[in-house]
Amino acid sequence: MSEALIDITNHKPAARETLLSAQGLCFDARGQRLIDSVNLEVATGRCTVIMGANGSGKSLLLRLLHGLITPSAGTINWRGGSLDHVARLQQAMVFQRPVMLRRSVAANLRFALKVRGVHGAERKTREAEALALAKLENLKDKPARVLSGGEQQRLAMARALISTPALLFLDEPTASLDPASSLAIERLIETARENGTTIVLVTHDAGQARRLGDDLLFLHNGQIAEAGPVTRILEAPQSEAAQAWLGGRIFVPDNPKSETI
Amino acid sequence: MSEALIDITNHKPAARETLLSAQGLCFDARGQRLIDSVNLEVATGRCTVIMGANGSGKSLLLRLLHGLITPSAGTINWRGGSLDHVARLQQAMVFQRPVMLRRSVAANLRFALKVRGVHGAERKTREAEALALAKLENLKDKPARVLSGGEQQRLAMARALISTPALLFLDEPTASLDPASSLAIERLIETARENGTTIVLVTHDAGQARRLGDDLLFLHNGQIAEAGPVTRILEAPQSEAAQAWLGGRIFVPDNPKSETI
Amino acid sequence: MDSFSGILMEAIELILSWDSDVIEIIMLSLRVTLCAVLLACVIGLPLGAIVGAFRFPMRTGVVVVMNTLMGLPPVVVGLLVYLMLSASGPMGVLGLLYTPTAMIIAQTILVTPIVAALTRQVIEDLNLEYSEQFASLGVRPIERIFALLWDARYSLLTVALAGFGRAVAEVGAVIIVGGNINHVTRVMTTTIALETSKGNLQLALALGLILLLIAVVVNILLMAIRGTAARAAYV
Amino acid sequence: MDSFSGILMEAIELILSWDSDVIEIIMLSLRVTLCAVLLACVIGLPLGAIVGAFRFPMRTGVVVVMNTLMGLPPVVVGLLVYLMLSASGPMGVLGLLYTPTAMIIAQTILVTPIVAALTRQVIEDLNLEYSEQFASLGVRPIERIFALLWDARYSLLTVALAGFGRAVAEVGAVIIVGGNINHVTRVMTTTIALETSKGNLQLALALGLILLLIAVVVNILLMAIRGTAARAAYV
Amino acid sequence: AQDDFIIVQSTTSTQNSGLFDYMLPMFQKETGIEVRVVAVGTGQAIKNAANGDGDVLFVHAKASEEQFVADGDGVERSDVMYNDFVIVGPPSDPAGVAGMSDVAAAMVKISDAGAAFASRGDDSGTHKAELRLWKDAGVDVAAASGGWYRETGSGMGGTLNTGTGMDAYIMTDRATWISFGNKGDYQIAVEGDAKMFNQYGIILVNPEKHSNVKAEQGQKFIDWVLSEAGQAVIADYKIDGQQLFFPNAK
Ligand SMILES: Nc1ncnc2c1ncn2[C@@H]1O[C@H](COP(=O)(O)OP(=O)(O)OP(=O)(O)O)[C@@H](O)[C@H]1O
Ligand SMILES: Nc1ncnc2c1ncn2[C@@H]1O[C@H](COP(=O)(O)OP(=O)(O)OP(=O)(O)O)[C@@H](O)[C@H]1O
Ligand SMILES: [Mg+2]
Ligand SMILES: [Mg+2]
Repeated sequence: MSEALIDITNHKPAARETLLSAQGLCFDARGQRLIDSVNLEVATGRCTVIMGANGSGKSLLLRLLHGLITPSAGTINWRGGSLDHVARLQQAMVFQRPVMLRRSVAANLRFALKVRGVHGAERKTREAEALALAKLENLKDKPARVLSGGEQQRLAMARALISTPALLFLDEPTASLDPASSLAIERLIETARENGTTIVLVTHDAGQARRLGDDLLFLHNGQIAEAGPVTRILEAPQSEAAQAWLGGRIFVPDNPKSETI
Repeated sequence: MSEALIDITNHKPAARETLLSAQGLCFDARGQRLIDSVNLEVATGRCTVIMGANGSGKSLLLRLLHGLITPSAGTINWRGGSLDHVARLQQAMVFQRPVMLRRSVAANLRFALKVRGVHGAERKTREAEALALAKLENLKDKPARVLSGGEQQRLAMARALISTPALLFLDEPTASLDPASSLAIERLIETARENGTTIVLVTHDAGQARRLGDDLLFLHNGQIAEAGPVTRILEAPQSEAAQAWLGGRIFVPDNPKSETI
Repeated sequence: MDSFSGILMEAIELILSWDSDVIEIIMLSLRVTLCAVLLACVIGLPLGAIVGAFRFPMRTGVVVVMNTLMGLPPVVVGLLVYLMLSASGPMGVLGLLYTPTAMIIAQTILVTPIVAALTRQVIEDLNLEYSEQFASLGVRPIERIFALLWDARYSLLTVALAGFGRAVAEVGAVIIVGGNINHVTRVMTTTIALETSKGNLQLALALGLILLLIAVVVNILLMAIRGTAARAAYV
Repeated sequence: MDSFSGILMEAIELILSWDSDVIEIIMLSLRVTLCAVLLACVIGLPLGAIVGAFRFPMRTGVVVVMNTLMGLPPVVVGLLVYLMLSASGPMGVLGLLYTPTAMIIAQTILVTPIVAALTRQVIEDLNLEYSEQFASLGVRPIERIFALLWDARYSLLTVALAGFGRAVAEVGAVIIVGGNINHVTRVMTTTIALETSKGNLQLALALGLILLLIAVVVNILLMAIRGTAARAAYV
Repeated sequence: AQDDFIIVQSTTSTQNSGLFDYMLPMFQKETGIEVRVVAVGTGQAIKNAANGDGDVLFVHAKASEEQFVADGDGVERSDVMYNDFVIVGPPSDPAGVAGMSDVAAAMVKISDAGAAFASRGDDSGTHKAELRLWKDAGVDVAAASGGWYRETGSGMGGTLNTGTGMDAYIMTDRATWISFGNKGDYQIAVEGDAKMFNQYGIILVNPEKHSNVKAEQGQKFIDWVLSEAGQAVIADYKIDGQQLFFPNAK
């Protein structure tokens, strides 16, 4: 599993087992094609970043790949087979807008464990670990729904990680986190990768994409405009869409111009 | 009102009319003091930025100042008087987690106008303007709740601006926006200021704070740890809390180190 | 006595032999029930919404009273309305006793608490999500009530149907204030009770089936309206 | 006939003169009602939750049927249960006719659709929020039903209270299958109907008031439980 | 014993008069048998008994009772007691029938005046007797239904409540009337005609048809009611000093 770490640095797509793949994936709603003929492969152990403008279909694509919504056309393969309930149990997702059960913070974590049949002492240990990971020990008895936006996002992350998934979908997991928490979450993601978890990450933060990602899919109007290694695309985008998006680079956070108006 | 722009560059607190002020503001819930003796003044035309770690009480403070929750202690003054319904009508807020009515995008905007008694032709014009501002023309007949995260945030912004408030509270308004949309929203905020709107902005983005803010309040555990001009605090924080927070500067987006791990 | 299934068969046969008296009774049933449900909604929806959306002193007490009144015994309501409307009662001069109007009044009293109490719950749940946004927009109380009711309209349909179910099946109150007078105030439920007391169980069951069919039709109509509207605008 | 207020006064006086027969009747009313509501919840809550949480073929049809059955006429239910339990009916050998058990059966049939239909609506609304999160967590159908019911428990309390209201006030079905036999199957509502037919309107009203008082007590108890629990855990 | 009881299917008019509350404890004291009374409409009582849901039938509709026995549902019918029907009316007496004893003449007057008349309209013994009297008087009430002739489709008590509420004349059995609590200022207008005779009968449900019928205890009850002791108890039952039923077992 430590091989995964090597990939972070050399960013080359390695020839390895395909964990999840999609062919000709489409999704229509209200007579509109929102996801349009997407083909992709997610290799075991890698971190695939999905970027694109608001409304380009990133969240929809994640929901399709996670099997939450049914594609209008196309197929999804999980380890070469179909995406069934058993497959779903090996995946987890942090939603863009976390959904908190009307229970305490701890009970939200406990629920994820119960579903996977983890009981007794092990449940207690893992619950405590997850609380510590997300720095939510002090809040563990609070109703989850009164947590602040960032705290909820951290809880959602902990709830997804607690089931040690093979594949983790992350939809802007650090959008409302303060810098220190963002750092902590990025560290958590790295740790998960070291433990063998494959990551699919949606983010608007080019810095984060560079720090965490191997491959990048650039979505535009529901289509993949460009796909390839993260650094290559961010530095030399070939598609018009990606070029235009990065043309707004004055607002890509690592540009010093962003500080003067 | 163009004076306001000058302030952005010289960042000096000018002696001007106080629009909103709070004395000894406290808020308790579940036996915990969540907001603790906050004193502050918001001067007309300025942009006050509130920063602080997740859970430090930023959103709670906005809700107190906006009169959505009742302080356990302390008082709030609006233009020297009390914060009543009439005062509320001169304020608007973009929530961290936008609340969309179960209606179309256009109907969400229309509702805000109807509440303020704007009818007929004027309503149509302003609705169209707001849709254009938030670049939501194409989506205007969609149910607001199927919009993507970023689209909802833009709609919430448009809905708040449509009432041309004297004071606008913004709770992480660009958290899930792509860089181009973030730029557009920041432009909108500047335009609002030029039109005389006072801004109170919560953000985790130091670059954004610098670009938009005049004064900064740094919150820590529900207390104001430090207050002063934005640049001064970001460059030379005096409180331990702010120092620690900025000590995570490897993750403040404008640090080049953030790109290498 | 025929077997259980035999009676059901006979009931179905009876339904098929349509009859003008039966139609008269059905129309009156529908008129009384729909008027009462409409009135109950006109009163109960805003009432429930007000209690669901606002905090005020004694609110819990009001909620308890509303919930309790869902258990108003029909006979008691019938008696109270009877005493109000009877010639020696305070509203005797109106001459409403033993008219369909009296039945509508009694049913409205019975159904309104059901609509109000269930609406209260639905609106309270929705208001949890909306209230701060509304307060921020400066929505006035009346607009707030209307907006909540509007946005909850699909859930409230079930509430109205619960009220309809109670009204359409009700017999205890309408028989007291209506008198079950043939050709004047005889409705489906009072007819069923009458035929039962005559020992005509087959006929009673047949009428019961017709009553349920009517309820099915009303339900399907409302669901169809809901379905179409939902596809167009709701999430 | 006394004046309206005079009768109310007399009713209150009658309540104050407690009586062992009345207590017996109250206890039986409570027993029958609470058993029926409990059974209705045991059946109706999961049923409503299943229909509310899952998509399946003919689902709209099931929803329509559930909503329609909220309007089951008590007399019809009474007759059907009577025909089942009658000595010449299929379950006659059990000898349940004219016993409290028969009354519980009839009331359960009446109340279950109400609980199920209203639960369906509550759970459907909650499921809209939860469903993708549950699917993502890999929650199995049964766990999902329980989790939804648990998280909606405070809203479902109102549903159960609606069922209680219907059961406690019901007379048409219980009088047919119970027979209103003194000291055996006489409950509050059948007593009220009897006293009304005897022309003892004051007594009937007094009993109606007592019935409402009982309902108030049950409601207050449940609200108190809810209140305490809510303060501790609910948002 | 716990289940040493019989079920008597009877009518609301018998129950509402209070006779059972007076009579049954004495029977139970003597025999240890508890009598459970199901009081419903006459038609329903007969139907219930025909279903075997009762041990004894105790109603007042002679023709139907004889049919019941003829159908093999009952063993044997015996006369128990009688009372009489009366027509009660409002003090304003719009048809001017107060004090009359010729029921046919009174009914014609009511019909001619178009004065409201509330009929049970429920095929009960009382209703059947009333229809017979109208027929004797030559009045076609079916045509007037919904007009001055109002079929309430309710039991005796319900019809009295309704009828007094609409200032209508009502035919009722004397026992129910005497014990009725909601008389207002109503009074008996027409009484004393031999045609207004109201005979009660008692029948044991046929145990050969319904094996669950407790024939032994049921017969005991019938025997007791028909015995001198039982008949005396019936004669003793009075409200406000008025005797309600007149025993006439043979
Ligand atoms: N059920 C639906 N019906 C109609 N349109 C939908 C539906 N769901 C999503 N959409 C539309 O599909 C588009 C893509 O949505 P999606 O949530 O995938 O965007 P996204 O790329 O995640 O954007 P963001 O960065 O703002 O989160 C949006 O324009 C949205 O309005
Ligand atoms: N009703 C409540 N009951 C108990 N605790 C609450 C309640 N509301 C908020 N809190 C707590 O108050 C603290 C401050 O919340 P707030 O939402 O103001 O944080 P924030 O500064 O906006 O954080 P973020 O950056 O994550 O949005 C949090 O720890 C939260 O759990
Ligand atoms: Mg998204
Ligand atoms: Mg916040």
